[in-house]
Amino acid sequence: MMLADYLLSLAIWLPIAGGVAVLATGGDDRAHVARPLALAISILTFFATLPLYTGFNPHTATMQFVEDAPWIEALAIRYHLGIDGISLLLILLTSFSTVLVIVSAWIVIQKKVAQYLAAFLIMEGLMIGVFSALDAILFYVFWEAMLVPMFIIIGLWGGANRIYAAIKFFLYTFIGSVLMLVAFIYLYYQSNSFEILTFHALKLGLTEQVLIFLAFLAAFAVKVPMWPVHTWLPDAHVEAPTGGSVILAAIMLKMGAYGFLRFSLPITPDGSHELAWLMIALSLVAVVYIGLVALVQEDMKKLIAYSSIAHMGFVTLGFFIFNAQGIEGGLIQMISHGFVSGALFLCVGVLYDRMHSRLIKDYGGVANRMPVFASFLMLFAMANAGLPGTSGFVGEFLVILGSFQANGWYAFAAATTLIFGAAYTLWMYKRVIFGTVANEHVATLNDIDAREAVFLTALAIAVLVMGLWPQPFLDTMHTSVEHLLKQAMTSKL
Amino acid sequence: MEFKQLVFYVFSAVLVFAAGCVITVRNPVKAALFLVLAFFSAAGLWMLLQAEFLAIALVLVYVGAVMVLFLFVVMMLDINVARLREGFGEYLPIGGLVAVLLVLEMSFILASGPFDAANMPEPATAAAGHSNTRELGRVLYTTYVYPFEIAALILLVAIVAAITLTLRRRKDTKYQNPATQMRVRREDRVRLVKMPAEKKN
Amino acid sequence: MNALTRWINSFLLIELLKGLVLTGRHLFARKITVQYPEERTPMSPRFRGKHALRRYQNGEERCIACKLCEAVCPALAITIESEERADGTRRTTRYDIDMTKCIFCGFCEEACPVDSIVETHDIDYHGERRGDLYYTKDRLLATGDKHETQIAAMKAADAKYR
Amino acid sequence: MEFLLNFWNGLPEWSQIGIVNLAKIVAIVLPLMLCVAYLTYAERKIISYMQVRIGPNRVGPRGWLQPIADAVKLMFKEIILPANANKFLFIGAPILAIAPSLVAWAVIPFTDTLWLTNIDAGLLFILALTSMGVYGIIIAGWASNSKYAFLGGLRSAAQIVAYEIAMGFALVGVLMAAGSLNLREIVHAQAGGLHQWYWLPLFPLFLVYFISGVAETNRSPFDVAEGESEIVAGFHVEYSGMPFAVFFLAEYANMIMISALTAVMFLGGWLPPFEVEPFTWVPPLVWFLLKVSFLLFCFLWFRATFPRYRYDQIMRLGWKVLIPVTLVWIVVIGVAMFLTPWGYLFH
Amino acid sequence: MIPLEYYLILGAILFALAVVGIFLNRKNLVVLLMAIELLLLAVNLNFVAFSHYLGDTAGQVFVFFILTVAAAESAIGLAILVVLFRSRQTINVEDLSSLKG
Amino acid sequence: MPAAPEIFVFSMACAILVIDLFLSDSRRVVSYALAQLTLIGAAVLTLNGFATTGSSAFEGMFIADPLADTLKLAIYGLAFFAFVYSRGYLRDRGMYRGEYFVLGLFGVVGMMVMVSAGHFLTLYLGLELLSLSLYAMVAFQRDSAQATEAAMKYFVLGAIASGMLLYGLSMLYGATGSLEIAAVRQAIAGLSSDDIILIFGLVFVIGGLAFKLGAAPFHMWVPDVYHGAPTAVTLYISSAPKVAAFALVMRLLIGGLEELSASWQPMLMIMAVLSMGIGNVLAIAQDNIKRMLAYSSISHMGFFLLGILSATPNGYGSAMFYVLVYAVMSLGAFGMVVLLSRAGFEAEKLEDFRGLNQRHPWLAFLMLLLMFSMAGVPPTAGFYAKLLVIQSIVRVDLVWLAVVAVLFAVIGAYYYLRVVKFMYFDDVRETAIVPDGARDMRVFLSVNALALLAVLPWVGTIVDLCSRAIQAIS
Repeated sequence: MMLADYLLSLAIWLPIAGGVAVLATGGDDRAHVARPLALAISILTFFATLPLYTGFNPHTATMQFVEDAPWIEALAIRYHLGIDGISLLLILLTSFSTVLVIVSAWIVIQKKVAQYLAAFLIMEGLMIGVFSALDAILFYVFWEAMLVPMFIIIGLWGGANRIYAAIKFFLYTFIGSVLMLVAFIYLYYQSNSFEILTFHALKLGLTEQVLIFLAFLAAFAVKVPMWPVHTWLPDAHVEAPTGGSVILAAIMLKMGAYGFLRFSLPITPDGSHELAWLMIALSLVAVVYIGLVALVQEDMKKLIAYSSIAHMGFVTLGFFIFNAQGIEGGLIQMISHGFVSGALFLCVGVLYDRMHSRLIKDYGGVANRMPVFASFLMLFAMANAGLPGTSGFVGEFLVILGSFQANGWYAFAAATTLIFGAAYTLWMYKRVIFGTVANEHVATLNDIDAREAVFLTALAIAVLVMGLWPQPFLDTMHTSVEHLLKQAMTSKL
Repeated sequence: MEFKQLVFYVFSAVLVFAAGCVITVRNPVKAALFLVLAFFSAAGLWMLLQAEFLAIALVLVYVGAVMVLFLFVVMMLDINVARLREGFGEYLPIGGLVAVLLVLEMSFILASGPFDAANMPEPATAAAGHSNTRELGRVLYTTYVYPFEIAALILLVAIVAAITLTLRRRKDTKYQNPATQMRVRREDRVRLVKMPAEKKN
Repeated sequence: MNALTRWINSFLLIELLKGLVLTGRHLFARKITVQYPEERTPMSPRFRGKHALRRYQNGEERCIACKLCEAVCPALAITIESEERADGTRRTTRYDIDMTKCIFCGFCEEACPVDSIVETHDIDYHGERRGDLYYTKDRLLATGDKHETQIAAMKAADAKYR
Repeated sequence: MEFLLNFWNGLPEWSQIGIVNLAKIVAIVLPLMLCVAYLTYAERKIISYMQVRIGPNRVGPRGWLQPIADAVKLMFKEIILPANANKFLFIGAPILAIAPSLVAWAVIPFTDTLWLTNIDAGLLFILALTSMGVYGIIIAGWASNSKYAFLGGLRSAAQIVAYEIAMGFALVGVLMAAGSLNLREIVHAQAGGLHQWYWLPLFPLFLVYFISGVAETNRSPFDVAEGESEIVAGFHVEYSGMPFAVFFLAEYANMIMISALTAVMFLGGWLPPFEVEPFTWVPPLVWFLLKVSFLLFCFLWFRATFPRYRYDQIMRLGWKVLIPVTLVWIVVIGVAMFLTPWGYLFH
Repeated sequence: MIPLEYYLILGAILFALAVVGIFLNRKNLVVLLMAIELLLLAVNLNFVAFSHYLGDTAGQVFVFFILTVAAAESAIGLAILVVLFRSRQTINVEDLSSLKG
Repeated sequence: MPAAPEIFVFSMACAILVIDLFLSDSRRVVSYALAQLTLIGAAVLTLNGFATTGSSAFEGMFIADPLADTLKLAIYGLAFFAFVYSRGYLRDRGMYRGEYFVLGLFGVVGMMVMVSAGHFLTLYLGLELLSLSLYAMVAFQRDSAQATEAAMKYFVLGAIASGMLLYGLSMLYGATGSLEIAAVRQAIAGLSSDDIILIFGLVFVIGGLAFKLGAAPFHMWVPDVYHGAPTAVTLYISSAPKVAAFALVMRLLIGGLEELSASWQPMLMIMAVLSMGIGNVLAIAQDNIKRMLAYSSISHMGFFLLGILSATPNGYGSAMFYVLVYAVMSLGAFGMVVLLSRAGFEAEKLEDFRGLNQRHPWLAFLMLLLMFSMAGVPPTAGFYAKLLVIQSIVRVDLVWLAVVAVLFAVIGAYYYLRVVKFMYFDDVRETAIVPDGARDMRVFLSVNALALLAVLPWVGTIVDLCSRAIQAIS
């Protein structure tokens, strides 16, 4: 019995147990205990996930680090975990982001500290669970359970309109996922199993596939989010505290996309093809229309939120053009977006902590007061716009490449995002950072401190590494993506 | 017409009439009395069905106990009769209609054949020595002993419930306790004091 | 022990039985009923029955309207009015006793200086209308006349105790 | 004669049944009414004797016509309907009061051969009917629209309901001992002489039954329903003339019925006390009547002896003494029946 | 000969009357309780009739128990009624409206 | 010995009734302790004689099978918790009398009888024993106009329901000639399944059952009773009796009338959809948490019926699991209401939960768990319950019903979220009082709520238990 056999469980349950421990430290008078404890746990978890990468065999598409135990035998539900190249990266992203979030919350959050930190730790465990579950119900449990801490995070530490945002967030995602549940149950009756891998191999008729695909779509589209069910996201992002936004943008959105890869494509390949036009159309709408919407945002967070939607449109577009570049590009885009949008939200958080405003017009000339910060933000803005050399470029490029193979018009439409992305990101950057000092509040700004420097640096390194040397990432996922593509292209009829 | 049929029709008519009066009559005391009448006619019908024991038990339990309780409550609660039935008439036609429809529907189903004289003939009158009471008593204490005990339990619950709900000891009222009063002896109440006629210094 | 015996006694209904025995014995006792109209119980000379006004032997009424009886009557049953007669004597013009008020205390009789108002032994009287029990002077005098012998005997019998 | 017979045979069956039964009923009710009348006379006589008086002796020889005189007087008195009384119920109440006490006679066996009906559940029938006596009283009290009558009615209703339970339990004892609900069979089960009558083995039940009977009929010392000193005359305070007379009749008819039942159930009905020569010469009906008379005498004796109970004392006696006593004794009988082969006491 | 149907229809009439009585009666709770007794009477009539025609005592036994339970039930019902009257001074069905939402 | 636990509970209840007479108010805890000991003792007895196969006693009146014993154990547990929760509440309101526990125990006996019933008669008697105890308990706070009104409504509607049920049973008796459930089942198998009299009786039976379950359209009493009754009683009513109601359905509908499933399935379907719809939609409009939970109970009964109407053993097992989970959740939720109430203050408005997280984060967390479990959010037990019933109807190809059910579940989530919102996102209001004391209750409440989460690894075991219990009957 090796610890290595239980790495995934460890990665899931360590933060959850740690979260409970943090919760148990009690009120805000004990915050000085809660913070280091939470940090320690998050770092431990991060280290616990590292062996997943080092021990991962990138040359096989089978699941690795598998754990399998009976759970609810009456329904053949199992405690079945395992990862492939796709989920591995997302897990790493999760454990990495959580550390940053906890660091970012160090002094910003002064109210109900333990609950805040615990919520994120529990979230972390659940998210890792989502990415590693190989049993549909287990997946669903983690998937839905995540709503609870997120709901609390938005509702408790959010902004003025937080309650509306929290409930909207919850109900949107909940509605979507229950339909997915029905689909799972239906699949269960076709296969007498809740194993995702069994689902993959299951023969299904076209109508069934289409219906199941739609049910999945309801869940994943909300989560991604795709136009037109994206409306919860700007609200949630704007109202959520910085850490919440980071996690939402960096990871939760990815879960929807992950769902497409894990469920929609392999389980209902024919349904996916049948409805690919819809998916592509929706993705392009997200890319173009939302890009335009982002242009007119007054609120930095909202702007980043809309940009997230647009970027995720890229991801889904990549998935539904059915070629390796597209999918890999989408995946890279996901990871990259995890870093970039997380970083941007953190930057906004940095400003917000000082100014308590997120409106672009309240800023101006920040570079004068915060030169270091300005350079970090510059890097992230570039990455968001997809400038070569940053992580953003790799993914977008691959997707455009892939879509070009499928249809030139797709590529053309997708490429507009490069323009729009550059436009709104840089315009925002210009208005916030450059120019003369806009008002006396800005004049009193201090540059980032060591703590902020730590997490911004970490992200900056990640963005650059990914942008300059994406090969390790691509290597890790390549076999899995190939396998996935094979599944997606094999008709089940 | 056979004697039994005559009895059946008479009792049925009275039963329906009384039941109708129970729900329409203005005065609750009268309603209770009509209900008593209904029970009596039902008891008569049960006699026809050779359920003597139940017929008498119906009278005993309902007429003798339950309805007395009802009357008691009706009388104790000082109810304004006039107010009780105002606006009653307006619902009466629709209620009557519903009743008629309900009866027609139910009768239609019940009279659809499975229970007509051909399918279910009336069994022969019981032999002379047969006692309905004895028969019931026998099964009650053998086959049905378990339900019998539960029924006893139900009655106990009813007693406990009724007493807890309605018995209230007022704090400011003085109570006499007949038991202690009767235990009193002369020594408790009368004290013979011997004292000298005049005080000596 | 005491409590136990008491308990036993009460359950054996001892006290009730004692009561029953008592009444049972009386069932067979000699009855003491007096068959009233036919039989009468003896009366004390001081018995106070229906009122009467007496006369002297010469037929003159005794009452001199001194109003002592009226004054003493606790029930205010007596009403007297008087005036001087032609012969200068004072006599009552009205002497009423409301028998519905009278309590038969006998004070009037005691108070009378001339033994005029007395209470006879007559108890067999009644009235069928309300007015029948309002005794006027005439009726009182008539009663006195009717029972004079009895009154005299009574007075005589009682005289030695006065 | 012939004509009458033909006429009779010409009648339909159901009317024949009806007429025969009607005749039987009349044959029972008429003498009963007479008995009631003379019971009132007996009551006055006996109580006066116990009070060392003579009692009524003016109407007729030794006062024998007194009940008739009373009856005539009541019949010709005016019937007064109180204002706002519920007329229908006001008049109906006395009838409701007397009906059960008359109907109950249907199942009472006077002798082994003399009875109106012989139903298996006779004991239950009796219980059912006695429990209905309360209706007359409670309705009279309510319909009079008078608070005294109302209070009296409620009082006596509560009292009757309470004592009925003890009564029922006492009858359960009889039922257990006799193994039948049929009154004739109950009497048969007591055959064998004085010591076999149920008053002896079921002595506590006998007492309880009789005491409850006294209470059920609202007789002294349980006559708080009439309680002259507190509530004037109770439920029938507003009654006069014939309706009052009917209440009166009902009370006395009830007394007779309770006595008859006690005689049947505890004193061996028509059986002679010793089943040897001189006693068996006496006709059974006479024995029955003797026993009933004795019990009736007890009713009167009680009235002459005991002062009236206070209301709470009555309720206490019923609930806290009589019912537990019956329960205990039923258990005792049950145990005895279970452990011993009935033996001497019970065959 | 009276066919079983007749008894059943009689039961149905009683049942219907009771149901209508319950819904018609908006004023007096006591009458409502009485209608419930009628309802049970209808049921009992059915059981007794079936029991007789089926030649099976079980139905009668059931009736026996229904009677018992109904007696207990009305005792509790009336107790609640009394308690209710004490606290509200009314037994008008329409006045029972403090619980709404 | 058959029925030993029943006899034990009954005897102890009588004993407590007598002992309580001699206790002064300050020593009332003895009655409470005895009641709890009774439940524990009964549990021991039941475990001791746990039936592994079905057998009957008392001429088929009493059935001992795994279903009965399992449900009995659940009933003991629920009643135990209900008693723990109610003690402080009763004491604060002058209702701390032995009769409460005695009636509670009698109710338990009633449920046990129902659960073990093998004959319409015992079923009915058990039902009435339970109902009568409940009527009395609702009216227990006798000087409260609300409580007595609730009791009256409960009583009247309950009595009508019994009447309907009985009318239906009489028809079944007429059609089959028997009252014993097993015999009825056989007789029905011999008749044609569209026998008009059977269907006629069935309609009434279903109506009566729906009343007792509190399923729409016969749900009218539920909100009023839950709202009006003292909370201590509400929590009792809403927990163990639901388990008993499940047994009622199992014994009557499944045990006796399963052959008619083609007829009752559509009826239950309508009831289920209506219940979920009415329950969830009307719950949104409530500002009283007791009322809200009442409507939620209606909707939960709708979900519960989903399991039944699938007419498969799998569905029955799911329904059993659902009802057990529901009982635990409802117990906890009302327990929270009780815990937050003080003498003279009922924490029954949603407003009263405002800012609970600031005042008492732990309690808020427990309530959060309970609410999310009721909403069916994983990983709480409520989710598995919903999952099971939904899978059971999908299995019989009623996917549309499953979709309807999950949509209503989402609507339902809204009002549960509202509670969480009040607790976590809103500020404390001054009137709200920080709870103190009642340590035992807090511990038990924590156990209760955490069980919904801690059950996670053993869900499979419990589901197995349920399906094994069901096997005996079908």
